[in-house]
Amino acid sequence: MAEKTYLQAISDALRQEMRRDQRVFVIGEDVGVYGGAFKVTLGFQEEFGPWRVIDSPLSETAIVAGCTGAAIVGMRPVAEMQFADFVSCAWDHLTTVAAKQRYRAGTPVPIVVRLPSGGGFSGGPFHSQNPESSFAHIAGLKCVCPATPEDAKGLLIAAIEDPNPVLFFEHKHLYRRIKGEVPDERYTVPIGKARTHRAGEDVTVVTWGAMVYTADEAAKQLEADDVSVEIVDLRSVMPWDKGAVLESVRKTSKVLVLHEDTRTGGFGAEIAATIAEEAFEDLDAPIKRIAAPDTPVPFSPPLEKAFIPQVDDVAAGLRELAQNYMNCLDLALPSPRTQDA
Amino acid sequence: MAEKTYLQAISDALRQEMRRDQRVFVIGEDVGVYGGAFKVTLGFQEEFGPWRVIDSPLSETAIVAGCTGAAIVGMRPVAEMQFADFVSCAWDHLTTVAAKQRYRAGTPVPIVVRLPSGGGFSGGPFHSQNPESSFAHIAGLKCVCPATPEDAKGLLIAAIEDPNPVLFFEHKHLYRRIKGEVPDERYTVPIGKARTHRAGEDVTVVTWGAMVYTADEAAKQLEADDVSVEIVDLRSVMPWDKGAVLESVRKTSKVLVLHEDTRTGGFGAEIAATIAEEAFEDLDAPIKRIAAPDTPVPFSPPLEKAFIPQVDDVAAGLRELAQNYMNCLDLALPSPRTQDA
Amino acid sequence: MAVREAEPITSLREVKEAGLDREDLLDIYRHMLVTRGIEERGHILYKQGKIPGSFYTGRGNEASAVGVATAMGPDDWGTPLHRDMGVHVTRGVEPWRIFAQYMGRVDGPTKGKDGNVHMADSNLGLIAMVSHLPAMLPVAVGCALAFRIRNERRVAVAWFGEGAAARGDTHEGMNLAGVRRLPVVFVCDNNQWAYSTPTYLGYGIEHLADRAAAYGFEGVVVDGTDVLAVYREAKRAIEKAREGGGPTLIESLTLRMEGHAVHDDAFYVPRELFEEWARKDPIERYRTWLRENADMSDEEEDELTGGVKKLLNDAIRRAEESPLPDPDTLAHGVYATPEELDTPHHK
Amino acid sequence: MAVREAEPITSLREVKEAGLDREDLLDIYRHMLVTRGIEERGHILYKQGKIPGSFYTGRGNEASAVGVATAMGPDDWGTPLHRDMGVHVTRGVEPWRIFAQYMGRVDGPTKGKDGNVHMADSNLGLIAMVSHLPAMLPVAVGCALAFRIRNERRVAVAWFGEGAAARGDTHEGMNLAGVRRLPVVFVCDNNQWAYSTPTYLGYGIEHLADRAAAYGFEGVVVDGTDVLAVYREAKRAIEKAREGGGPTLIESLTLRMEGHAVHDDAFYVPRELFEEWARKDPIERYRTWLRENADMSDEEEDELTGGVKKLLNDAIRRAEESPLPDPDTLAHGVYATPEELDTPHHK
Ligand SMILES: Cc1ncc(C[n+]2csc(CCOP(=O)(O)OP(=O)(O)O)c2C)c(N)n1
Ligand SMILES: Cc1ncc(C[n+]2csc(CCOP(=O)(O)OP(=O)(O)O)c2C)c(N)n1
Ligand SMILES: [Mg+2]
Ligand SMILES: [Mg+2]
Repeated sequence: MAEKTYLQAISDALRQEMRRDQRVFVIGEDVGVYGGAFKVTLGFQEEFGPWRVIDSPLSETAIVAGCTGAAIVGMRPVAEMQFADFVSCAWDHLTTVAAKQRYRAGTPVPIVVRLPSGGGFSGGPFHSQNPESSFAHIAGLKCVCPATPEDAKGLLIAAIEDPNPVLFFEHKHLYRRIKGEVPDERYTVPIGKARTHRAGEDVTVVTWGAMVYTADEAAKQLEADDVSVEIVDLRSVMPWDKGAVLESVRKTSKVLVLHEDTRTGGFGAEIAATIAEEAFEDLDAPIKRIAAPDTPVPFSPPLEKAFIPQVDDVAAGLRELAQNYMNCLDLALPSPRTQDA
Repeated sequence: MAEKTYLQAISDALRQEMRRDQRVFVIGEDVGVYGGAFKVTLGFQEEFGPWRVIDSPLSETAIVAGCTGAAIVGMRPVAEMQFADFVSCAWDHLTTVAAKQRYRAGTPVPIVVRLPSGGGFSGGPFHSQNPESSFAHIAGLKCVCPATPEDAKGLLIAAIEDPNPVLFFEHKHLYRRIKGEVPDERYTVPIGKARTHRAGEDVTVVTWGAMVYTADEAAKQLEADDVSVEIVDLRSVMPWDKGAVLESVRKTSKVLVLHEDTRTGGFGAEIAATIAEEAFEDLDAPIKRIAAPDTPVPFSPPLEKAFIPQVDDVAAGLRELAQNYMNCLDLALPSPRTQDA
Repeated sequence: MAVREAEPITSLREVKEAGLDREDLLDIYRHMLVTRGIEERGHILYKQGKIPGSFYTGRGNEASAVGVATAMGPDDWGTPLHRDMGVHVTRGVEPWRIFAQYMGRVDGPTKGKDGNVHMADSNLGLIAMVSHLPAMLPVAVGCALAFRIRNERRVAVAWFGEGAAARGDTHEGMNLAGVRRLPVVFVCDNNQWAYSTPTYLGYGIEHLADRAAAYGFEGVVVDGTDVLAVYREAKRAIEKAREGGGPTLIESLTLRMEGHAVHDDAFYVPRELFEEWARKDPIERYRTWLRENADMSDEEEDELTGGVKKLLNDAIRRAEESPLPDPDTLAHGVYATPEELDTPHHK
Repeated sequence: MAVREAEPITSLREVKEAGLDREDLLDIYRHMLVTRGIEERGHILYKQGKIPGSFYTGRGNEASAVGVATAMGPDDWGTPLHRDMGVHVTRGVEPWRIFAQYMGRVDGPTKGKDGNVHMADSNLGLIAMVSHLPAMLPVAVGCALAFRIRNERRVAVAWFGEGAAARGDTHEGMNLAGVRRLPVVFVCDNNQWAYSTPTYLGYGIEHLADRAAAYGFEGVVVDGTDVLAVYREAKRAIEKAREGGGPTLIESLTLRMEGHAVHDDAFYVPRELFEEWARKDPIERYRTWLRENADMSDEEEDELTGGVKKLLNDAIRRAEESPLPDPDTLAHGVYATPEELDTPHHK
């Protein structure tokens, strides 16, 4: 057990798997001598050689489709997109071939695509995106979004083990900022199981990735108002842990769904819609969503700050929900529903 | 005014615009001599010549990106994807360049991409998809999904006029099956305005495209049960007419969101989530979604039939909602909410 | 660099040099007959309403598909496309399963999940195509990459149409294969049309094989109606790749002898062209060659064609007995389970 | 087909033949100085923490960018990339707006919505790049398509890096341009590295210009440190395209003289290579040429460099006065309004 950054946890996990399993190789732009744009594979090529740490041409389709081919003949490829944004160039392959090959043809495609994602550094419209919602809609893909170093390791190993195409969203803003204890031994964290980041009684926040920390800060603010916030870190959005979310919602009766990706059609909509369908009777307030507005990610700092959900935005949202709850109590008899009916 | 098929309405509208406006041209695979896979541009090349009706190589990125370039220097291009499914090959261009150019660089991109979409013919996983949900999540794009011949014409002309990239989803199952009166003169139908396909009092169905007709059949079944169903045909999912949906929901207090695309992360989730947030107090029952299950579109008829929402599925969903409504009335005092609180 | 244009094969001696004995020669003929037979029968079944969706054939491409597949080794992999039924037949897919596939029955390789030639048996080293062309080409390159990583003497074969050559996937796959000198052979089924689009609207050069030079490997044009010449060129290219010599691009020239699919009467193809290429029918051409060069006798031929006929009749019968899939299985198999990877390829 | 390798330009006579008078020659020099000056100053501003995000320069590429842009006509369009600041400068973007862009201010061409070289003034016939390489190449082909449809004598210029040449977009754009013989010139900024990736890991051939043959047009390799040779080749290609002669692919050879971006020290590039190419510095080279061939005097040079210095000082001052965008404008402008199309290009 040692304290590691989120980045180090990913790097070490990958190295461990490559040592353990000859079938695992990495391919991507500048992953060799350079160690990748974020240095996740630094030193890998020296250890594993140029045929297991492959500097590819600037060619996202060839990278990911190449992984699919290699996987089908028995390898366990791990592709790196230099930034998550560039996976748009492999969209067709992922959604057309990789996602559907098992269903159509019975051919498993065990590939992992690593995606450094997220904003907060004035990376602008093409180095800041969180494209997990787009992929989560495509049946056959899995989308993993760890928030802690421990999960990053355990989920990456689970992703490599998984017999399906897994998109592994690594939030760049966590890379060096977030540290935590990471077990040395090999372990997996099951894909599709949420984690209670913070237990609470009054309001549930459902979120993932870097927003877990934003929610946590906001929850601390709410302590002052005597509102106890539960944070459910989904850890993967496809599959997502519906059971854990519904359980928390049943407890708190109020829920805020939070993500960094843009709002309309973002995966938060799926979560909110599911709650509205399956836990409707348990709700004491409207389901609130906080997400980025429907724009590209702007470059200039004041715009980017306004774009990415901030602690204050989340705290305000939580207060509103808590408030609404109070109003609800007042109206309990007769209920607003019966008035309409 | 004449009765026309949905297909004829699209074809005539496009021809009308090309006669009227020299800037409009069409490009796509086999759109020339062959008139396109569905014969929408039959006879166009004879009339407008090979430089306004351009048979392109098999090259979706070049087609759509080419349209963007041409649009920026003053044309009004209309691209045809041979099947909507193939637009995945232009995903990067549409989401990276076309969608963001106005916001980033102030450059409008007035292009239209025509997308013959939808299933029901054993087209299998790659000739049956409804990819509107994926694009509706991308800020900067518009997604239009007409259900009637009249709307098909008016919305296509509106799309060509629109200064933004518009994806025009033409449902193949409507092409020759659906007929209706279509005005001869030029007119537009505003993008973003829903249409009440059927007025009702008890339950709202929000849907678009071919599912409008499925909902309509189901609504007829429900007449027997004395349940009156309102059908809101969105006509476009981006922008979508939130006002019209909320208004109908406020009236009926029960809503079913229906679409042919797969369920998880489909655009129905956005609609349901919005209702859950903004009309929560008006609801008398959980928000129900009916959509295709999370699988690729299967080929074999019994599977495809089970995949695409059928009239009976929708009718059952409506009955359940109506039923739930009855239960709700029983429980009105004390309400389930206050029990939890 | 001008591409090499392959000579026809004229004598039995040349064939022997290329590694085929008489048994092989008859097998090739049988595979071509079965290939055409499957598609002709399929067409009839389609017209009888027994095949849902659309229907495609590779008429005119039998020599090319069978020739290349014959040159592949048992451990090689390939990604055949919609004109390459001959590849499936040659690698040993049982015809009844193909009819079951056509008809959307559970015994088709995709169990009714997908239709027509969108299928493959991965136990035979084939990967099922998707519609999107040529999305499987860089996948084949990925197979070759794995072979190279593991230093195996195996080769991948990637088919693509001359129309699909315009797509970015072709380029990305070939570029990666070229820069890494991967053991892959690219086979361009150049049948002169891409749906209704003639080659001169698809690309601005004469021979697509010339593109090989843009990636640093060899290109060759072969007459796709000459099964033995196709075999020889494929064999050369495959063995070269196996020996570490890198990729080859083989352009196999044919004419698509029918419409793009069953609904298309190909009005846009000049009739004379069909007549001209009908005279070069690959099966007829090979039959003549076999009679003239390999002493194929009347009895042998009757036995062979009779056998094919029986095979197909039995196959259709058996396929029709295969049930349609149970709607309750609709959502099965979207995701693979760990046990599925316990196959020979995943060790 | 071997590509043509362009000769250097050595005499004033040759230059005159190529259509440049002495005024033009000094303008070229000024544009190169301004280009480098903007990037050097930008680098300092970056280190001062005044520029958010990352920072890229095109050091070593000034001749190539300015040379090509000088050859373009006023009504031509182009899609310059991240090493092509010289194109913006030559087409007339005011430097203060570029600094405002770098610093995310409202007066930058993207008003703070995007950063660094992701900008363009469409009134000057330029289209803003996206990060995704080379996504703008087929967009330039689309401009050329429009010119061809309207029978205008206008040309589009598409830049791309040798690394980005591996992407499918390059191929699809060039193929469409080739088959339709569109008036477009492709300029490959071959600076020998794509981030840390050397050319031999990017593609398997010697000259990327050879790819032109795969699409049916001409390729030429030019020394990208020789601004006049670049100009001459670009002029030839552009005028050829204008006359209906179809596309040309110009490969302009340089070395990326700094890291990929400011955070990268380019440890992976051999030091000797930097030294070798530093001796061929395009600005120094052209300065010497001007003094030897065009009688550039000390006074002239001082005036010119002094003017550039003042221009840049003023520009930075003015840019720093430009406000940061108001967060309330965040959601403005995602969609265009109909009035925006009432521009000269949309008639
Ligand atoms: C990416 C993509 N776009 C469009 C299509 C529709 N389509 C199916 S086959 C075909 C023509 C293919 O031509 P070619 O590659 O020459 O193969 P052929 O059918 O002639 O064998 C087209 C356009 C497709 N399958 N994939
Ligand atoms: C599609 C895509 N993938 C990855 C990147 C990340 N990236 C930015 S620049 C670069 C190298 C580009 O090399 P080249 O095309 O030679 O241009 P250069 O930077 O050398 O001028 C890479 C990999 C990108 N911009 N676009
Ligand atoms: Mg073809
Ligand atoms: Mg470069």
